[in-house]
Amino acid sequence: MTAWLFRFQSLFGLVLVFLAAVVFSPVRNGELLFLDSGNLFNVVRAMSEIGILAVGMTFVILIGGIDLSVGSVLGLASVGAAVLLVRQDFGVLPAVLAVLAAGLVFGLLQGVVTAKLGIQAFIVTLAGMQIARALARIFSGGQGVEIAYGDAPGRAPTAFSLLGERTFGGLVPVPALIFAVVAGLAAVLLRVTAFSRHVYAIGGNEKAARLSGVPVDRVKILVFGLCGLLAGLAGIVHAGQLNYGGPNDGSMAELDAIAAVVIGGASLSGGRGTVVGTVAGALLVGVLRNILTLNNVDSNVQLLIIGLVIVAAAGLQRLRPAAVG
Amino acid sequence: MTAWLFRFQSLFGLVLVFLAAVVFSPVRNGELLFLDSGNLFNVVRAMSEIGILAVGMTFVILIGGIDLSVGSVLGLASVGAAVLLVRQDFGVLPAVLAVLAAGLVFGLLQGVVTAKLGIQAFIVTLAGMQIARALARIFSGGQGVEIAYGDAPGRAPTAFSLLGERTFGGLVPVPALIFAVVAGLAAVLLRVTAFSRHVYAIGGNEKAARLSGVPVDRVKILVFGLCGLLAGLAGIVHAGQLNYGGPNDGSMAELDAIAAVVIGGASLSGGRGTVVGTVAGALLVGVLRNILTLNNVDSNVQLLIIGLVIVAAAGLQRLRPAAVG
Amino acid sequence: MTDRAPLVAMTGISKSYGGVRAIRDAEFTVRAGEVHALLGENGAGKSTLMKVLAGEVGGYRGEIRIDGEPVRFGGPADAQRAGISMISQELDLVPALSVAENIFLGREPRTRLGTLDRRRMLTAARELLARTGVDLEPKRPVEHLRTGEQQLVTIAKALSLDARVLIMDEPTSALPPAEAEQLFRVIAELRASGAGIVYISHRMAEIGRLADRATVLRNGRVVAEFDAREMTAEQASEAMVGRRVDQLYGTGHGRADGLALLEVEHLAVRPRRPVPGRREPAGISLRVAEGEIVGLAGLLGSGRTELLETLYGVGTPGRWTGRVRLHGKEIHPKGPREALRHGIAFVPEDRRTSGLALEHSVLANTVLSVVGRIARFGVVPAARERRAAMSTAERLGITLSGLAAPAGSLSGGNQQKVVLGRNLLTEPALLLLDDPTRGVDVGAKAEIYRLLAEIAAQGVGVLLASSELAELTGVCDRVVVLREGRSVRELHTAEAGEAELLAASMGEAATLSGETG
Amino acid sequence: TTGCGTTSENADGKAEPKPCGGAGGKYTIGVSQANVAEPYRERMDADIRQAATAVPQFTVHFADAQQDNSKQVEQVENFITQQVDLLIISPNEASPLTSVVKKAYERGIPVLVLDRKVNGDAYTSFIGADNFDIGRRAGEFVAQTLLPGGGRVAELKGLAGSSPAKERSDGFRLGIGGKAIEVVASADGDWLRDRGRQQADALLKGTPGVQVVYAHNDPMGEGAYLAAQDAGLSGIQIVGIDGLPIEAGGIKAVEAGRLAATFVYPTGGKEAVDSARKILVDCQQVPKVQGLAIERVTKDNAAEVYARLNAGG
Ligand SMILES: Nc1ncnc2c1ncn2[C@@H]1O[C@H](COP(=O)(O)OP(=O)(O)OP(=O)(O)O)[C@@H](O)[C@H]1O
Ligand SMILES: Nc1ncnc2c1ncn2[C@@H]1O[C@H](COP(=O)(O)OP(=O)(O)OP(=O)(O)O)[C@@H](O)[C@H]1O
Ligand SMILES: O[C@@H]1[C@@H](O)[C@H](O)OC[C@H]1O
Ligand SMILES: [Mg+2]
Ligand SMILES: [Mg+2]
Repeated sequence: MTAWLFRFQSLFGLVLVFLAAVVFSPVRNGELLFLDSGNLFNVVRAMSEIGILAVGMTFVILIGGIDLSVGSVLGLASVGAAVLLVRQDFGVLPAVLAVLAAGLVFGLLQGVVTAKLGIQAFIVTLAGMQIARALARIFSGGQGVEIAYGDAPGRAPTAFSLLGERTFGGLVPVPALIFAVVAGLAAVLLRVTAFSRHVYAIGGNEKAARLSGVPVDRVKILVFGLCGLLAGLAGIVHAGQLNYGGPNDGSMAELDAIAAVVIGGASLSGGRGTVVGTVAGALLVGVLRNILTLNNVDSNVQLLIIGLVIVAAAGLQRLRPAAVG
Repeated sequence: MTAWLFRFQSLFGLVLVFLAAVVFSPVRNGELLFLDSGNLFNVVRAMSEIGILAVGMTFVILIGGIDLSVGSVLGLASVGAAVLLVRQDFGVLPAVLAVLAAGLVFGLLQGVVTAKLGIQAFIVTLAGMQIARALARIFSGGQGVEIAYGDAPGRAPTAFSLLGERTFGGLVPVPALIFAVVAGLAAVLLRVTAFSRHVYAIGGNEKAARLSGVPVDRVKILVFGLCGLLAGLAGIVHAGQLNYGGPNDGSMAELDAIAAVVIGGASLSGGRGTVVGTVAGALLVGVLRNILTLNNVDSNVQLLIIGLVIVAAAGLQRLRPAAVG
Repeated sequence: MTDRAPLVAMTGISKSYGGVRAIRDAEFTVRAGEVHALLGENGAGKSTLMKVLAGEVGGYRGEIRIDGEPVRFGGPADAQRAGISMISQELDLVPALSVAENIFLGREPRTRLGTLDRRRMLTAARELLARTGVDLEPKRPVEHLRTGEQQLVTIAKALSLDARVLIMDEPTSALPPAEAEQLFRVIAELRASGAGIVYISHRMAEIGRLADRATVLRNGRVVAEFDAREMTAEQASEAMVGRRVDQLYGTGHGRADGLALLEVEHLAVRPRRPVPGRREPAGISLRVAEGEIVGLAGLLGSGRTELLETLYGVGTPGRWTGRVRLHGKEIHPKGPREALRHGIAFVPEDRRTSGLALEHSVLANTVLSVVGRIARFGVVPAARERRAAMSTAERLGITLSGLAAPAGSLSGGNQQKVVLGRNLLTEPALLLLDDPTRGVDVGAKAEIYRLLAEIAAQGVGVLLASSELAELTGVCDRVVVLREGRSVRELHTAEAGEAELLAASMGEAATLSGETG
Repeated sequence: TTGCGTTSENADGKAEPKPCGGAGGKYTIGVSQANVAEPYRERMDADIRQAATAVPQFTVHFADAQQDNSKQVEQVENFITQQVDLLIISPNEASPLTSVVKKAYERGIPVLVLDRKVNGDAYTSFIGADNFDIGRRAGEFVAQTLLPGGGRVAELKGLAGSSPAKERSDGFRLGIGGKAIEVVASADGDWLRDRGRQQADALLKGTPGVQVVYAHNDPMGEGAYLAAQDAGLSGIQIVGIDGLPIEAGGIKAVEAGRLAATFVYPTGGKEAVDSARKILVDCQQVPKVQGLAIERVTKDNAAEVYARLNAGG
């Protein structure tokens, strides 16, 4: 019951913004541009990278942590993918696996420092953010790495360019698809597994969790690892979408991701939040940006409006009855 | 006793880094460049804006909050000062007061939304960050505002340029002086006043504070107001140092400020921290940057090192005994 | 059966926290099928000794043997695997998780796919809760439970381990009589089934009823061991305190003849947004005269806490009907500050969540309510601040290493005294107390009761919600019985005894708990 | 540029430069770069590094101000403390760096300013092109070549509040002035490829009949290209700025047909090192202002320009 209400409520803000978007959508030859399927999928595609980051962030925030490094890790991963494909002539699969592994390890390391040395996640990942950024620049040699496709050496396998395409009759952008799959898996993982109970427990009352024999440190480390892994994935999607590995890309993305999670009803003190909410939060921001740009709203005014809506959306969540695991 | 230990410990990291800086200082005709008084004051001047922000941030973090907007408010304030002086022909005092008032109000508003509507400070100030940035750009007319001095209309009173100068026989930069004064006042405020007791109590256990008759909401709102006020001051210092109001200036400054506070031994969950620690934290980062640049360390490598040292410094604080209210 | 090798034998156990030597060279054994009471003043080391046994506290010296085998636990999980489980003194539950999820946290039943087996979890939880005699929906989030209910959940959780050694650290501290009775039945079953039970409590009456053996700790040392069936309360408390304790109650009584201070008439609250599980006042009338000590009795969830919270202005916001008068003036406090201005002070039920900033110094915690008042131009004179805290600490006999010590490092009883002290510093006309002696030792209780009598003598009115019958009859002049948010009876302790009081508070509820039990 | 010559004499008159060490000496050059986040700036550093290898007397140190005016001031202060023999600076913004540059200059350190001119004349020489001018050139190109008959243009702007964004926008409007060309929509791409793409996605949806996208730099142009492809609007032509001669740069994009044209906004890195050599090694003077040619790159000359600009030396 509460669960139902809660889920409903985390969608509430999105519904409102969506309706507003429909109302304010510009019309071209009798058709609402916003509702044009191509446009709707653009919204999802545009948010897919942030969305994937936000899913990982959800876990971190659930245990009462935070991960400021995801944006830089995204950049690092995009560079990694590009360099491996173009300069090292890796195949698609090896390159992807290598990058995912790197993201995972980076996250695990941050997890270890947080859990074992007990240093606050904010500061650990703030450092991680700088370190990943530096690595991205060093690794890329400073310049963005262009991904050209073809069989010749120095060119990436065309398969990788799939990330820039649309499937299902040229309708669904692949990144949107990946985002959907990731979110789906995470949502299930967070409902049916014992692991999920442990995640919620740590965020809700770490001492109680420890006394109940929950392997607190291990869970924490895994959660940061997962978040790093997904940041790596987001970076791969990024590189595939833009045919480009950008050492400076993804900066500030961590803030968008955190915002999505909080708008989705999570508490930064941990123990409350759901993937469904996070996805709703991400889409809310995406829809908002889209409709504002569709109407050519001045970029500064956009910033203003987005800022206000974010607060309002977070406010909506306050009406929520206490969350459930 | 605990208090004493605590203070000592928050200085510990700084001392270490300082010694390292002396050891690694490049030598110019038999003289240690780092210890050159001019250079030392440069370090303080360079950190003065971050330092002022960090002092305000200390209060916010003590009540268990966070303020991501200070960087943008700094930018907004610098633009405000420039515009008022140059385009509105304000006198120095009116301009300064107006900008300080604006910063104060901006902070108070964020405080009201946080305290009264109970929306998480992270998200409120994240929105505030965007809103202040947007205002700065709109207000500046989309470009930095140069401050030229003189009596002619369209020129700022020369008095304002004092912020760029050095006093005490051209030795002590005025911004450094302002930083010192602000820190000193804040340190006293945070030791002797009833207000400070309330601030610590709220961070320590908000419910208990409320039941004990602490005016929780009022204190919270004041604290955010104070933080906004100091961000405004930092912006004025910025404008005076650079003779320029920069709509994009101060971005990311909030992270430097937060880092300084945490390195200084504060807990982001509130109730623990001191101004002395914060100042030490800010100087630690400043000294580190300075010595790395004096040795022409590659900027990416600098990022790496700073990241690692921040974690280490935060780790040092973990050795600390529980703080006192 | 008692002459078999003990399940647990602890020998030469010592444990210190920094300077504090919590346990010194203690011996302790638990036999199968016995209830072994562990007694001692606040801070004597009872919890610490048992935390050592339950693997919650490491870094001790000495040896633990289970069935003769030496063991050293890495953590609670190890201990649980060895068949030892502990109901800790602080209610360690996860607010956002459901009752069932809390019970099985860390040991979730899984399906063949390795996923959570919710169905099995719920049914198992229902059985366990039934055993503790509480009728709770296992799906409800724990944060919506009352303190008492939460305590029952921790008990169910411990039962779920069906441990061979079950440590209960003050399991009844938040349980009113009826619920406590049910717990005693459970303990009897366990004992019969051959489990060893360690029972920590400050309620002497319970010890007499339940325990086979009793061990007394003082300053971390084992100072006495009794056959609990012969032991008298006097012997026990003397061993605990180290001197004769002049009898607990009786000193307590204030005057019933004072002028009317608090008058509550048909008070009912219709909340703007009702909070599930809260029992808002639904027709309460009572009266407290100056210098009078009035008790509030009732079952779990009868609304005692809510009444006190409402009077202090921290109840659920909503419309009041009926009237509340203080000194004849009608009042309707909207918050603590307003209540304090009226001269009302409030000692909340849960000192850890609502009373103290545990990380902060005793000093800071004690003077918090008055710093504003003693400040001149906003500046707090350090000397006056210290003096205020110091005198309070002395007045309440708070034992501590220094005013700078973190409140969290004090034992339960001393923590409670700090909260009480803070409230007295506000020099209230009316003092509201919600289970103020919860987890407080006999000695401290005696002091607190003396204190209440003392301030009552000075004309302060006291409204005391308590779950302990002896306390109500012993300390109060009159006791008002609440049931489902209504005041249903009023007893003069001069005439009425504990039995009568118990009957009154249970009312028809008695039959209810009979069914579930 | 004789006028410049004289002013530079006056300037040198004010400061008292260290006596020129000539070919015998060893020289440390400090390069204060606004940021290395933008490909253009990274390339500028690369050009300097490359050219400097040809001058054995030079050791070059690079500093990155991370798009932060205060940090850049701090770095120049540090170079002054280090007593570098010459300062090359590419200011994040002009005015905030003016006074510290002046300070260095008056300490007798020759200062070469790149890309964005600081105010006043307290520097040795400015080397660079004009952002307003390059915007104008882009405008004229659109007006004359791409849309001679007039048409609808969408604009992807650089980071709001940064001066090149403003200047390139104003210049462009002058360039298309008088023609029947309408800037129907514009959005901020923050100089970044991915932001450029996101903005273009909605922009192209929202505004019908866009024929040309004018991007304030090539990365955003590339983003617009991806958006256009994705929207199936292959007819749209895209004009960028920067024309970096690197794999990920605009010239390659033009060659590959993703951009209709780009305009080389020269980094001045090589020229800066040449001037440094003149000043320190050859003990000569350099003109106060060394304007650099803006070059238009289209499919016809792309390959040739790319080769030329990478010929090094
Ligand atoms: N975490 C801790 N840090 C420091 N000192 C502690 C800690 N826990 C307990 N102590 C100290 O150890 C001693 C024993 O504490 P303990 O909680 O075992 O007493 P107790 O007998 O359980 O008291 P109570 O009846 O109030 O629960 C006390 O002096 C207490 O202050
Ligand atoms: N669902 C709920 N949500 C919020 N607070 C609750 C809820 N249920 C109970 N409470 C509050 O939690 C506290 C603990 O309840 P408590 O254990 O005091 O009930 P009790 O003391 O056993 O019975 P009484 O209501 O007579 O005090 C009380 O303040 C109660 O009002
Ligand atoms: O693209 C460049 C941009 O990144 C920089 O800020 O200014 C010059 C431009 O050419
Ligand atoms: Mg105890
Ligand atoms: Mg109660």
